Amino acid sequence: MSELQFNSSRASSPWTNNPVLVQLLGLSPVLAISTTLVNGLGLGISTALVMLLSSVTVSTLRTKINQRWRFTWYLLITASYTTVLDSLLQWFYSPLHRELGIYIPLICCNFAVLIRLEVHAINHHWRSTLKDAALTGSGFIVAIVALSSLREFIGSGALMADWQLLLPAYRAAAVISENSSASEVSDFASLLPAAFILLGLLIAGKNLIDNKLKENTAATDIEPIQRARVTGRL
Amino acid sequence: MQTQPSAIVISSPMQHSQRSTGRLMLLVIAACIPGVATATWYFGFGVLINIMLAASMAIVLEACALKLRGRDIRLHLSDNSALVTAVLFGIAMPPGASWWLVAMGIFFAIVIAKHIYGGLGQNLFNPAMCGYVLLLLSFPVEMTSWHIPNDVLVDGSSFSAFSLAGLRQSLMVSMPVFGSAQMSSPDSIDGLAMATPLIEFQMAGTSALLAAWDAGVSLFSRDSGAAWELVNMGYLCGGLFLIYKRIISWHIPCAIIATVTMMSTLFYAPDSSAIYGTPYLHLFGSATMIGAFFIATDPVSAATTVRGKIYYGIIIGLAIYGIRVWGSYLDSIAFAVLLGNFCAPALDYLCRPRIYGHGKKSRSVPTTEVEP
Amino acid sequence: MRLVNRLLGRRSDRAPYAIFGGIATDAYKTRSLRSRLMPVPIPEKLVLPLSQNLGVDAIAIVEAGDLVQKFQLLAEAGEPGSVALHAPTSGLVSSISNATVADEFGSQRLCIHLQSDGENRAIETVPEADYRALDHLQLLERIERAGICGLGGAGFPSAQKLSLGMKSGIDLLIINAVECEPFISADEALIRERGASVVVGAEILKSACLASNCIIVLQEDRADAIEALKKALENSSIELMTLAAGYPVGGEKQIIQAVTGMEVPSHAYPASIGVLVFNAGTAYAVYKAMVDGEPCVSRITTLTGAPLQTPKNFETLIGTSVSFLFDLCGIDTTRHTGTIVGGPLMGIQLPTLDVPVMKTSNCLIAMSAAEFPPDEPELACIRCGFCAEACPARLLPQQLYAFSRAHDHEQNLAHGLFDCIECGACAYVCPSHIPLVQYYRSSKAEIRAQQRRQLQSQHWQRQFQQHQYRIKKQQDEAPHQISGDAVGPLKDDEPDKKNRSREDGDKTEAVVFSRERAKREIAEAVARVRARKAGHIASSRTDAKSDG
Amino acid sequence: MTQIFSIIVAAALVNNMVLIQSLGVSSLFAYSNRLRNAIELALVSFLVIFLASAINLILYRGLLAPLGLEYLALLCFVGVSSILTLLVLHSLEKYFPLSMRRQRLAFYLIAGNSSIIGLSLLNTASERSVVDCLAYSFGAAMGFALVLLAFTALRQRLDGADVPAPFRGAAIQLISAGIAAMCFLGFAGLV
Repeated sequence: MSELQFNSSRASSPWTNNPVLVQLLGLSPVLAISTTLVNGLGLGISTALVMLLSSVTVSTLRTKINQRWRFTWYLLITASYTTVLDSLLQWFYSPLHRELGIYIPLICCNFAVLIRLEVHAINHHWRSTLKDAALTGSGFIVAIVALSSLREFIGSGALMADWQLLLPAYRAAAVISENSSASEVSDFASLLPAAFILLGLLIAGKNLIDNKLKENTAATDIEPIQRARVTGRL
Repeated sequence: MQTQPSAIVISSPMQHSQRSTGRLMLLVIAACIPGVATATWYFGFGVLINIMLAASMAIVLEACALKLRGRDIRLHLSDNSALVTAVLFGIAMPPGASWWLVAMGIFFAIVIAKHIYGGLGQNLFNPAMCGYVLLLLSFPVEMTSWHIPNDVLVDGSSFSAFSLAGLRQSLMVSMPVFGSAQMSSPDSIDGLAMATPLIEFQMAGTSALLAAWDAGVSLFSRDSGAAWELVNMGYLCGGLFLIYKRIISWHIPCAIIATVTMMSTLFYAPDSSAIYGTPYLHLFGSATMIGAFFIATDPVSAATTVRGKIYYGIIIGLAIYGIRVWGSYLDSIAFAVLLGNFCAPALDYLCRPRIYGHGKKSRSVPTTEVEP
Repeated sequence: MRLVNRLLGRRSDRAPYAIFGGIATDAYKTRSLRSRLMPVPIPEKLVLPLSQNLGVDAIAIVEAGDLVQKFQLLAEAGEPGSVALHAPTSGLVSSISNATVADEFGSQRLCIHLQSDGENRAIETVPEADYRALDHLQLLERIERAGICGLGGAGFPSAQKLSLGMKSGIDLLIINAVECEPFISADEALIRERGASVVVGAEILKSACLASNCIIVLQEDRADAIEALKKALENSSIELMTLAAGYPVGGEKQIIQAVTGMEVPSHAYPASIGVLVFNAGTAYAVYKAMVDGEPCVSRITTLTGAPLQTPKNFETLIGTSVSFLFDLCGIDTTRHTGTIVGGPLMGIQLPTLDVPVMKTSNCLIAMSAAEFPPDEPELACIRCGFCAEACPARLLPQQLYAFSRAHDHEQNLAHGLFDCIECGACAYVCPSHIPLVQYYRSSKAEIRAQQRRQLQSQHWQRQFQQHQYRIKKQQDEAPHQISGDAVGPLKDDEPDKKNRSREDGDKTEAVVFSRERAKREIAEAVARVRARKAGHIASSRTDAKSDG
Repeated sequence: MTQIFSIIVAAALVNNMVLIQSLGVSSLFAYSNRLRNAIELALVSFLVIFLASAINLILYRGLLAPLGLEYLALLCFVGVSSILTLLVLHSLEKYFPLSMRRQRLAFYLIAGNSSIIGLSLLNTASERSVVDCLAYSFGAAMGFALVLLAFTALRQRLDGADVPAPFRGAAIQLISAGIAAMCFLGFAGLV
């Protein structure tokens, strides 16, 4: 399955070919950072930005990139953008940067980005690449927003708490509230296992919707994503 | 794709042994009786109420899940596996846990940890322990407060735990629907009432409890050391019964007990802290026995090859001791068993026995040449 | 004591080795052993399948309308795997046509239909004056002529088995009288009453395969037979060994393990480790062939089961119908729910009673609802591992089951599916009543079909390649002929191969059909197809190789 | 010695790369679910993670930090990891027949493994001595490899399970990973 996904150069789309929900790529930051919606948004937007920039770069440089070393090139390109982004965030959004911590530099080896470079950017014109990266990036944002709002809601019963973090640092400092920690309903949702499980349930929900949609549109019997090999009665 | 073999031809063997899964499960439940009875004697009706609550919810949830999955409800309920899950879960829960805690745990156990995997036989993790660990992580406070009716004063008057009033009290604690218990929560936790003596040892140090420990066992004194000791004896008896009946194999419990014994002997330090206590304390002072005989041996999620079982037991034993002594969680069995479950498929794969006719040195050289 | 011996490196010869797994079953044997071995009255009609082991047909040498006498050769062995067939009684060959045979599908096979004339006239038999005077090749030839095959159940032609052993040399001949399956008592009855003949048969077999040792093996709870055999063995070099009761100690591989401690390598014959195993019934047939000069026309068959009023062992003529035998025992049809040929664990259930007894039919069981309750519904596998404990091949049936359900044949092969001997011990102990053996059989069939498809596709690919080659050759030759150029025959192979590397680099597309490119394209297509079709098998191979 | 041991245990179990810190999670799901292949991946990943984070550590402490070039750290780290992956693969290839050698995905999963960069970054940020950091890297790499193996076997078993349709594939694997992460949480405070 995985290799197939990897090789699939299916058109990217936030729903049918979502990098996180369908291809299971770039899970590390998604799982770790999705504790609150604000964090999720922050990371999602940063990742999408890096994806856009590096896709365009790779696609413009595609004739010059050595085939053999292309993966190293991808890594270097994403790492450069990530470094720049990291510094910018540190300057302008330092509270958010502190929240996201190590996961900002880790964008450089996010597979959602790298695989898109490999599958699409390396052999397409930059215009098409731009569209592709935008779609994939939005898919990434959709996934991380969905998961983080779910987790935040279950965990603290609130949404968009600490929204000030999304403001530039000097302004955020002005509005930072005292009682930023909402009452905790359950610790569990903020833990990593909950992230795994909730993401699993999200994907299951998506599959359910997909199946329903497919039933409605056509009676054709194509398996979604996964080869389903067992249809036993037990 | 048809997975059932063609049913037209009745295939050999035509004879079967008279064992059935449903009966095996019932025997497992029966083997729990001595332990549960002792626990009830010491900790009051809360234990039984937990089990009853869990069992009824488990059956309802199991039926719903089967219905949703379009299976034959009666046939699959008859394997009694949901009951076993419920009993183990109920035993693990602190007496006096609120009904919604039980419901939540059982929901996770039956629906998420079992039916989402495809029902009995397919789940990778022990359902009861999944539910329990979920609760432990989500509600650490509630999960470590035990309600013991014996010595509790309600409105200034004390009463016997086994009187009707005691029962009523226990019910009210579990299900506030029946009326609110007039106890504030600190009252419901007394000195004896923590989950395991080891927890106390870890927290309170040695002084008071070791004294109680040395005082010996009495069925009627109802002190916590003796209580846990006898409860564990009960589960040990049940476990030996299961081994005698060949329902579980000896490998897993023996490996666990041996590992725990070895570790506690190795790290035994009489003077430092009670947590480095004697092997006896580690075996009988906590939930080791029920873990070794009833929870880790859940066949579905345990390793199935002989060597795999032994490694599985060793991993669990190490984890039990490690988490109990050095970890910050109070309950080690559940985590250890889940860890064992996590390793089990790999162990099964790596510890395949040598197949007949496959060379004594090389382990299972699979052949690909098949005569047509 | 045995332990001490082992520790000291000594082994008393009579101490068997342990086998893997196994199960304990109720024996149900005494009821059919109460009466003596009985001859069967000659039925009016005999049906003789040309293949007695449901393998390769023998070649009929009589025709419809021929009058035959008892012991007369009816069909001779042809291809390997077939055995000669003789007339069990005198009479008229009414036809040679299809009839239902004793397998679980009720399939039709070519049979000789013999109408008995009731006179039982026999052709003159020539007993060997002294079988000891014959060398082993002569013995082999006579055994082959007598149409003897393994009477234990598999029906492998004995002469072929012996000659297999001849190639590798045999140290040990095992006479298998362990009837580990419940209900069957044919060998025990035979040994109890004709033990001496069995011993003589064993000696003949021993000299026929040039074995240096011979052991007769029995289950230790069969006291009567052991006693009879001890008496018969008094002046013999043949040893006696008793094995603890259990199933399946009587399986070929298991008995070898129990007697010698050695294991038959996977996918090899026992002869490859210098051991041959013959059934006691086979030894008796050999005795009759040598000493009496009678070919194999009858066998001992156990008739048992609760619906039979007088269960017993019969010396049955081959070709007698099952219903005829059941009537002889007095069958209570109201209680009769089905019929098994063979044992209850490895036998097959007959769809109809109107089938003939064959050389391999050692037991016929009339089933009753009390002894064979209807199958309980299959529940989920709880991986209890009872099956793994019972498996004599030390497989992991629970894993094989999961892989079979998932059609994961790569894993099935890696876990030794084809080492399964289908003894049914796993399914017997399964508390969830899963018909495990059935799953394995269908998986094996699937794998074989897959491999056959693969071979076939390879074949067609080759055909296609040749076809392309021919077309190309014609095309190549055509212009030459037209232009009338006096060019010699095209030397296509060598130059093309040399050009290949150049051609690879050369990006200019030649419109001319290049044979080399066609070949390459085909090869690529072939590789793709092969990879797709046999993905499972292929990767399991690599898996297998590197795992070991 | 005891300290080093406890650091290794801490890195492997208590702060497990994958199930506690959520680094390199993609490797769990993206590669083949055959244990045979995963053993190779785990082995190579182990070597690369350990070696790369060790080299990165030395590079950072010895070169970048003294020269005040900390901002180049990320670029260096990714360069080191991809070059090292190639080197390790090539040198292993000499001794073992690796089936994954020719699979791009495996190479990417190793070279682009976020646990390498993550571990390097953690090391640069930590106050530990070089030896302790090395021990930590060793433990972390080991923890990664072990979880990868166990999880692949788990996936292999899930492959045959009769999972309800919507949960098949990714969903059930994630839920399993979640439960596994739950049990790793139990190690909290172990060291």
